[in-house]
Amino acid sequence: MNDRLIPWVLPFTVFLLWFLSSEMEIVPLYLFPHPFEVAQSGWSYIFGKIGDEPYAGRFVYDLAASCTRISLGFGLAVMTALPLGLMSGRNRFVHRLLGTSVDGLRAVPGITWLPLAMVWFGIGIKTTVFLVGMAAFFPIYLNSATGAREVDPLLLQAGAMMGVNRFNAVFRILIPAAMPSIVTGLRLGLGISWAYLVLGELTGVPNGLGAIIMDARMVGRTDIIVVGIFLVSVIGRLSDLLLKLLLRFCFKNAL
Amino acid sequence: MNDRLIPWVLPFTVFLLWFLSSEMEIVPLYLFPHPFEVAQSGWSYIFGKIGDEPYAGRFVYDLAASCTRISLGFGLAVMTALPLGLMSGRNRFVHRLLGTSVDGLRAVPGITWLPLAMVWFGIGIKTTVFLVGMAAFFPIYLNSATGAREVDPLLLQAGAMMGVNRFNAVFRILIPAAMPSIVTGLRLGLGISWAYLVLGELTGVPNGLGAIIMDARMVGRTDIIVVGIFLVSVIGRLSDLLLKLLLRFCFKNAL
Amino acid sequence: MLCDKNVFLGVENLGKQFPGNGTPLTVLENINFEAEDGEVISIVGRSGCGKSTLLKILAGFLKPDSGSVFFKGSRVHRPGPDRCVVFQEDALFPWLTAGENIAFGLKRQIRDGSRIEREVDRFLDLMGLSQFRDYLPREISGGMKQRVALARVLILNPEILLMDEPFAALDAQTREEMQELLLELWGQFSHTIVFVTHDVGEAVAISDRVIVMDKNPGRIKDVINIELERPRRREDVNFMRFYSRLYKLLRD
Amino acid sequence: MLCDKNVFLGVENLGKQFPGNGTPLTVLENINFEAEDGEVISIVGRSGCGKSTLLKILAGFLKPDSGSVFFKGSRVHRPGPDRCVVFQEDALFPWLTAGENIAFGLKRQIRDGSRIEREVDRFLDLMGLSQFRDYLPREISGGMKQRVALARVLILNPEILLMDEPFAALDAQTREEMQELLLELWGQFSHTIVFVTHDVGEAVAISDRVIVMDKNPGRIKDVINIELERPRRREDVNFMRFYSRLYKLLRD
Amino acid sequence: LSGSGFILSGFGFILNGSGFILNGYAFADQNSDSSQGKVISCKIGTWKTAQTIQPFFYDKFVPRGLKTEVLHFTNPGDQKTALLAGELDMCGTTLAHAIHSASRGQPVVVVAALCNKCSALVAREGGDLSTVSDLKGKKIGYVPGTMHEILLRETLVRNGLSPERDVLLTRVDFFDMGMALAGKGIDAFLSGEPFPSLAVLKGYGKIISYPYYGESIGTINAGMLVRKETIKENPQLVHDLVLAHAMATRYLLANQKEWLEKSSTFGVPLDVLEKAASNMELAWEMDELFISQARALGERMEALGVIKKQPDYESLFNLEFVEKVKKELE
Ligand SMILES: Nc1ncnc2c1ncn2[C@@H]1O[C@H](COP(=O)(O)OP(=O)(O)OP(=O)(O)O)[C@@H](O)[C@H]1O
Ligand SMILES: Nc1ncnc2c1ncn2[C@@H]1O[C@H](COP(=O)(O)OP(=O)(O)OP(=O)(O)O)[C@@H](O)[C@H]1O
Ligand SMILES: [Mg+2]
Ligand SMILES: [Mg+2]
Repeated sequence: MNDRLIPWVLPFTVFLLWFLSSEMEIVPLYLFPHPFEVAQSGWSYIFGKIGDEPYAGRFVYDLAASCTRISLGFGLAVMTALPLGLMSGRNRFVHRLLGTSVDGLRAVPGITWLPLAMVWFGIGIKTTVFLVGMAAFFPIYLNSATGAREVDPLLLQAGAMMGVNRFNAVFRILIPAAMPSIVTGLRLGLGISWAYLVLGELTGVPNGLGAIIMDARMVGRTDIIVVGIFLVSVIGRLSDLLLKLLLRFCFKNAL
Repeated sequence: MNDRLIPWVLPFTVFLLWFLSSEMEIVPLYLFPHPFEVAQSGWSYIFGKIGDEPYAGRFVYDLAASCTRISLGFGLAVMTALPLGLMSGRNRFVHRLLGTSVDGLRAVPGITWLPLAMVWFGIGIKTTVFLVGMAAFFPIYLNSATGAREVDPLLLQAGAMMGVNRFNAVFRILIPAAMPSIVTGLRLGLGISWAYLVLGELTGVPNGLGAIIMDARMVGRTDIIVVGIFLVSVIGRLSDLLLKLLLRFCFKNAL
Repeated sequence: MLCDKNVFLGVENLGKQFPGNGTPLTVLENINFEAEDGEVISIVGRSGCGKSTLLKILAGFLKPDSGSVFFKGSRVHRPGPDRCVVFQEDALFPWLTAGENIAFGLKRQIRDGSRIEREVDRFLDLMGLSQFRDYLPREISGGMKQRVALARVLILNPEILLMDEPFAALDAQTREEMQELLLELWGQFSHTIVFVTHDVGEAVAISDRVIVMDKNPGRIKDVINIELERPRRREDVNFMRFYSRLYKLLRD
Repeated sequence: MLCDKNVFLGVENLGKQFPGNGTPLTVLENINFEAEDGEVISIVGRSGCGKSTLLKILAGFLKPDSGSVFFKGSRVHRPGPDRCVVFQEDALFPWLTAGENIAFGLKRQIRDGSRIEREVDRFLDLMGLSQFRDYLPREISGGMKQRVALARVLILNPEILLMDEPFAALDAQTREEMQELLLELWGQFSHTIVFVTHDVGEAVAISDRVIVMDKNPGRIKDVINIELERPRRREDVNFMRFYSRLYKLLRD
Repeated sequence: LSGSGFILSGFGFILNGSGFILNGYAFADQNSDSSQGKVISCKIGTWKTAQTIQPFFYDKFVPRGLKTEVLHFTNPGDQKTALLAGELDMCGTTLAHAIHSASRGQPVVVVAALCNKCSALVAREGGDLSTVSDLKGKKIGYVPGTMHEILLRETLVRNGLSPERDVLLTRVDFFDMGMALAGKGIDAFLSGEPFPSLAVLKGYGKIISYPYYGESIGTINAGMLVRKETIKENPQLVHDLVLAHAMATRYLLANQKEWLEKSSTFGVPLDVLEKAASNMELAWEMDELFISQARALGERMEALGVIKKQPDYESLFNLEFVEKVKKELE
C-alpha cells in the first residue's frame, strides 16, 4: 500500500462507518447527523456569507481569535513550565519545592479555575489565556523535568570544561540533550491547549472555535459540534506539525 | 530547613496570602470566601450529617463513586494507550497508521465528545468512563511511544538470544526499558483523568467529586468549588504517589 | 559447495551489504569457514572490517544478503539460546540486579524456582560475584559487568558462544584474568567459541584458530592455526612467533 | 610543603573519599606530584584505583577532601578551557555535527564567524576528518569520534590536556595511529599532557614520566622516568625494558 | 488551598505584567458621570437564548452617551461571579439563582424581570407516557439547584408522586437533555426552551406538561441583576438600563418576527423558535405578586435544602426602577 495513504486509512474507515450507519439510519438522524448534513454545515461555516445562516462565514474570524489565544496561552505555558521543569529536573531543592504542589494541581479540573480566574483576571482574554496556559503547563513541566533529569552529566561537564557558563549551558547543552522529552511535552501541551480552548472561550469572549462549539452545544446543534471536532482536530494536527517542524529546524536531534 | 518541610512552603505561602487578603478584605468576601468559611464548608462536606446542609456529608460517597470511575477510565486508557503507544514507538506501520489520527484527536476538546459518547454509550457510567479514559489516553500513548522508540535495540537482541519470544519481550524488556517515559505518561494521564472527571460526571451520574464541583458552579458556591479544588488536588497527589509506589514496586528502575 | 551436514557450524559464501548514501556498502564478501564442536575460533581485523556484522549474522540478528549459515545441519534463521552472544557494548538489563540478569535466560527455560536459584548461585560463585548478587549493573565495575554478561549466557549452556570484543574495555590485568577464566570455563563446559577481538595477544592466547579479516570489503585474508599447548605463556618464544606473524598480517 | 609558586601544575597531599555504604571509601590518599610545562605524564593503575577521580579533580569537576591542586600558582576551583579533558566515555554532543562539535568551545571565546570556520577547517584537516565535517557523532566510527573529541579541545589551545583512557576502545592499529597523531600534535603545540591509561605499552610510548598507582586506597606507588628518545619504537630493547618494568610494578 | 501558589502567582504576574497588551478593553470603561457628554460604555451579561435576548437590543434604547457591550455566558453562576467581580454592570439571572445568592449574603439586587415561563416537561415520543402520573418509576433528567428542579419537584408532588421514592431523578446537563432523551438514557426531562420544542420538532419528544402553578411560583423565571453598590453609586445608570430593558422588551413583544429572527442567529432553527414562542414570555415588569411568587420559590428551595435560610426579599427585589420606568413610559 502506498505509504502516504496509510494515515488516511483510519479516518476513512470511520467516515465510511458513519456514512453507512447514517444511510441505514442505524442511529436516528436527529441523534447523530448525516455526514452530508455536517459537510453542508461545515461548508457554510467556512465559506458561507455572514448572516445567511447562524454560523455562516464565521470560521476565519473564529480561527484568528482562537489562534491568538492559543499562541498566548501556550507561549505563557512554555515560558513558565520549561524553565521550572528543567530546574526541577536538575535541582533537588526546586523539585521538592514544586513537586508536590504541581502534582496536586495537575489533577484539578480546568473548569474549576474559571470562577477563580474571573475573580483574578476579570472576564476577557486574560482569563482565556490563563486557562489555556494552565492546561499546557503540566505536560511541559513534567516532560521537561524527566528529560532534564536524564541528561548525561558528562555532557554538562564537557561543556563546563569548554568554558560554557551555567546560563549558557541551559541553552547549549541541557535543552538540546533533553529535547526528545521536551518535544513530547510540548506536543502534548499544544494538543491540550486546543482541547482546553472551549473552557477558555466559555465565558466573556464573543468568538473563537471554542466559543462556537459551546454555542452549538448550548442550542443542541450536533452538526456544528461535529464540524468543530473536525476543524479542531485538523488545526490541532497542523499546529502539531508546525511545532515539530519548528523544533526540527531549531534542534537537529529533536525527533 | 528541614527537608520534609520544603514541599509545604508553597501551599503555606498561598494560604497565608489568601488568609491575609481575606482578613484585609482586599477581595470582597462574597466574591472569594474566607479560608475559615471554606474550611467550614469542607468540614461539613466531609464530616457533616447528610441533610444538615446542601452538601453535608456527601464526601465519602462522592469519593467512592469518583474513584471507581477514575479506576475504570484510567485502566481503560492504560489498557489501550500503552500497547498502542509501544507498538507505534517500535513499528513504523502502526506509527503511520495511528500517528495522524491520534495527533488530530488530541486537540479535540473533551466536552465535544460528550454528545457523541451519549449516542454511543447512553448516559451513565459508560460515558463517564469513556471521557475519563479518552483524556488519559493521549499522554500515555505519546509518552510510551517516545519511550519505546528510544529503547536500545541491543537489549531486545540480548533478550531474543536468551530465548525470549516476541510477546514476552514486551513485558520483560520493552516495558521495563521504556519505563521512565511510561511513568511520566501514566502520571500525566492519571492527573488529567482527575481533571476530566468533571466532564465525565456532568451528565448521567448522581454523585461524585466532579458532579459536586459542577453543581456548585451552577449555583455559584465558590466555597464548595475551592473545597473541590483542594480535595481533588490532595486526592490527585495521593493517587500519584500510589501510582509511583506501585510502579516502583513492580519495576525497579522506574524513577 | 553444499555445506556438509556433519559440520557443526558452517558459513558459506556469506555476503552482506548496507545501504550507504547512494551506493550500497559491501561489508562482507564471500566469507567461508567451518568450526568443529568445542573449537575456539578468533576473528581479528581492523575496526570496521565487519567483525561485529559477521557475528550478528551468526547469532541470527541480521540476515545475510547472500550465502548462509548452517548450524548442526540446519540453516540459522533467528536468535536462540543455543547460540549466545556476549556483546561488545554493555547489554545487561539495567533494571535487574546481577543475580536477576544471570537468572533471566534460565527463567525462560525452566520453571523450578529453587533450581534456578541454585544455578545462579553456582555461576555467581564461579565468576567470583557472590557478593554482588543484589547489585544493579550501574553499581558494579566494568570488569564485573562483563563477568555477569558471560555468566548470563553460560548458564544457558549454549552450544556456541559468540563473543564480540568482550574484554576490550578492561584494563590489561583484568583482561588477562578474564581470559584465564574463560579458558577455565571452556575447559569445564567445552562450548564452541567464536571470539572477535582486535587484540592480537588475546587471539593467540585463547584460540585454536585465528581468522584474519581484510577491510573494504570484509573478507577472509588468512586463517592461522595456533598450535600451542595450553596453558600458554606470553613469555614463550612460540607465543611471540604467532603474535608477530598475526601482527604483521594485520599491518599489511 | 607549600606548593612552589613557580611550579606549572602542582598536586599536594590530595585525598578523596566517597560515601560508601556505611563506611566512607577512601579512593585517593596523599597524592603528590608536579608537572612541568610541556611534559607528558602518564598515570597507570588497575581498574578502580582512582585514576579517573584524580583526573576529575585536576579538571575541577570534583572537589578534593584534603589537599589541593595548583595551576600556575593559583588553586584550581572549577573547570575551564585552560585545562581540557578528553573523556574515557564518548562525550560528544550528539546533536551537533563533527564540525559543530569542534567549533563549540571556540564559539564561547571568539565571535568572529569566519575565523571560527577557518580554525575548524584547520583542525578537521589536521585530524584527517575533512570529509566528515557534517556527520553526526552516531554516523562515524569510534576512532573518528575520539579524534573529534581531541580536536574540540585542542582547538581551544589549552595549557593542560587531561586525557582519560582516550584510546581504550580502539583497535590496536587505530590506537597506535592515534598515539602517533597525539605526539605529532604535541610536537606542534607542546601542551602539558596528563594521560590516564591501563595500557602499559601506551604509557611507555608517549610519556616523559609514568606515575604508577596502587589500589585500595589509591596512592602513588612509583614514578618512572622514561628516558627514551622520540620517536620510540616498540621493537626497541629499551622500550621492552621499560615495558617489563612497568608491567611487573603493576602486577605486584 | 494546596499550593496553587507558584504557578498561579507566576501566571498572574505575567498576565498582569503584560496588562498593557492584554488589557486592551478590560478596564477602560468604569462608569462615570454620564452628563459629561463623553460616551461611556457598560457591560451586560446574558445567555444567548431567545428568552434572554433583550440586552442585545439595549443600544437602540439607551440615552446618548451610553453604550452597552453584551457578554454572553452559559451558566448563571459564572455570570454572577463576573457581576460581583465588577466585570459586569448588569446581568441576567434565574430567580432561583438570585435567591440562592442573596441568601448567602451576596450584595445583589434584582431590578427587573427578564422572562417568564420557558419550562416544559418533556417525555419521549412514542412512549407510554402521556400524563405526569405516568412518570411513576421512570427516569427523569434534571439540573440540580436550578429553577427547573424546583418546578419538577412541584409538578411531581402535585401529581401525587414522591420525587424521592416514585421516580428516579438523574443529573443531566441542560444541553445534554435532548441527547439523553433521544438515546433512551432518560424517559423524561424538565428543562427550558428551546430544548422542549427542539425535542418535539425533531420528533423524539412530546410535551406532557407546563409546570406553572399560578397560586404559588407561577410563571416567573428570570430577572436582571445588579450590585447593591451600583444602585447606591450610580442609580442613573441602573435607571437608564432598566428603561432600555423595558423598551427593548416592548419592542420585541411588538415585533415577534424580528425577535425570533435575531434569536435564530444564535443557532436555533427558526421553526423551533416559532414553536417555542408561545412558551416564552419576555418580561420586564415586577410587582408584589412577582415577589410573592419568588417567596414561594424561596420556600421550596429551603424545604429542599438548596438554601439554608431565606434571603431578605425586600432588599433582593427593588421595584423602584421598574415603577419609575413604568410611569415614564405611560
Ligand atoms: N546498521 C548499519 N547500517 C549501515 N552501516 C552499518 C551498519 N552496521 C555496520 N555498518 C557498517 O558496516 C561496517 C562494519 O561494521 P562492524 O560493526 O561490523 O565493524 P567491526 O569490525 O565490528 O568494527 P569494530 O572493531 O569497530 O567493532 C562499518 O563500515 C559500518 O559503518
Ligand atoms: N560518584 C561516585 N560515588 C561513589 N563511588 C565512586 C564514584 N566515582 C568513583 N567511585 C569509586 O571510586 C573508585 C575509583 O573510581 P575511578 O573511576 O576513579 O577508577 P579508575 O581508576 O578510573 O578505574 P577505570 O580504569 O575502571 O576507569 C571506584 O572504586 C569507584 O567505585
Ligand atoms: Mg564491532
Ligand atoms: Mg576511569
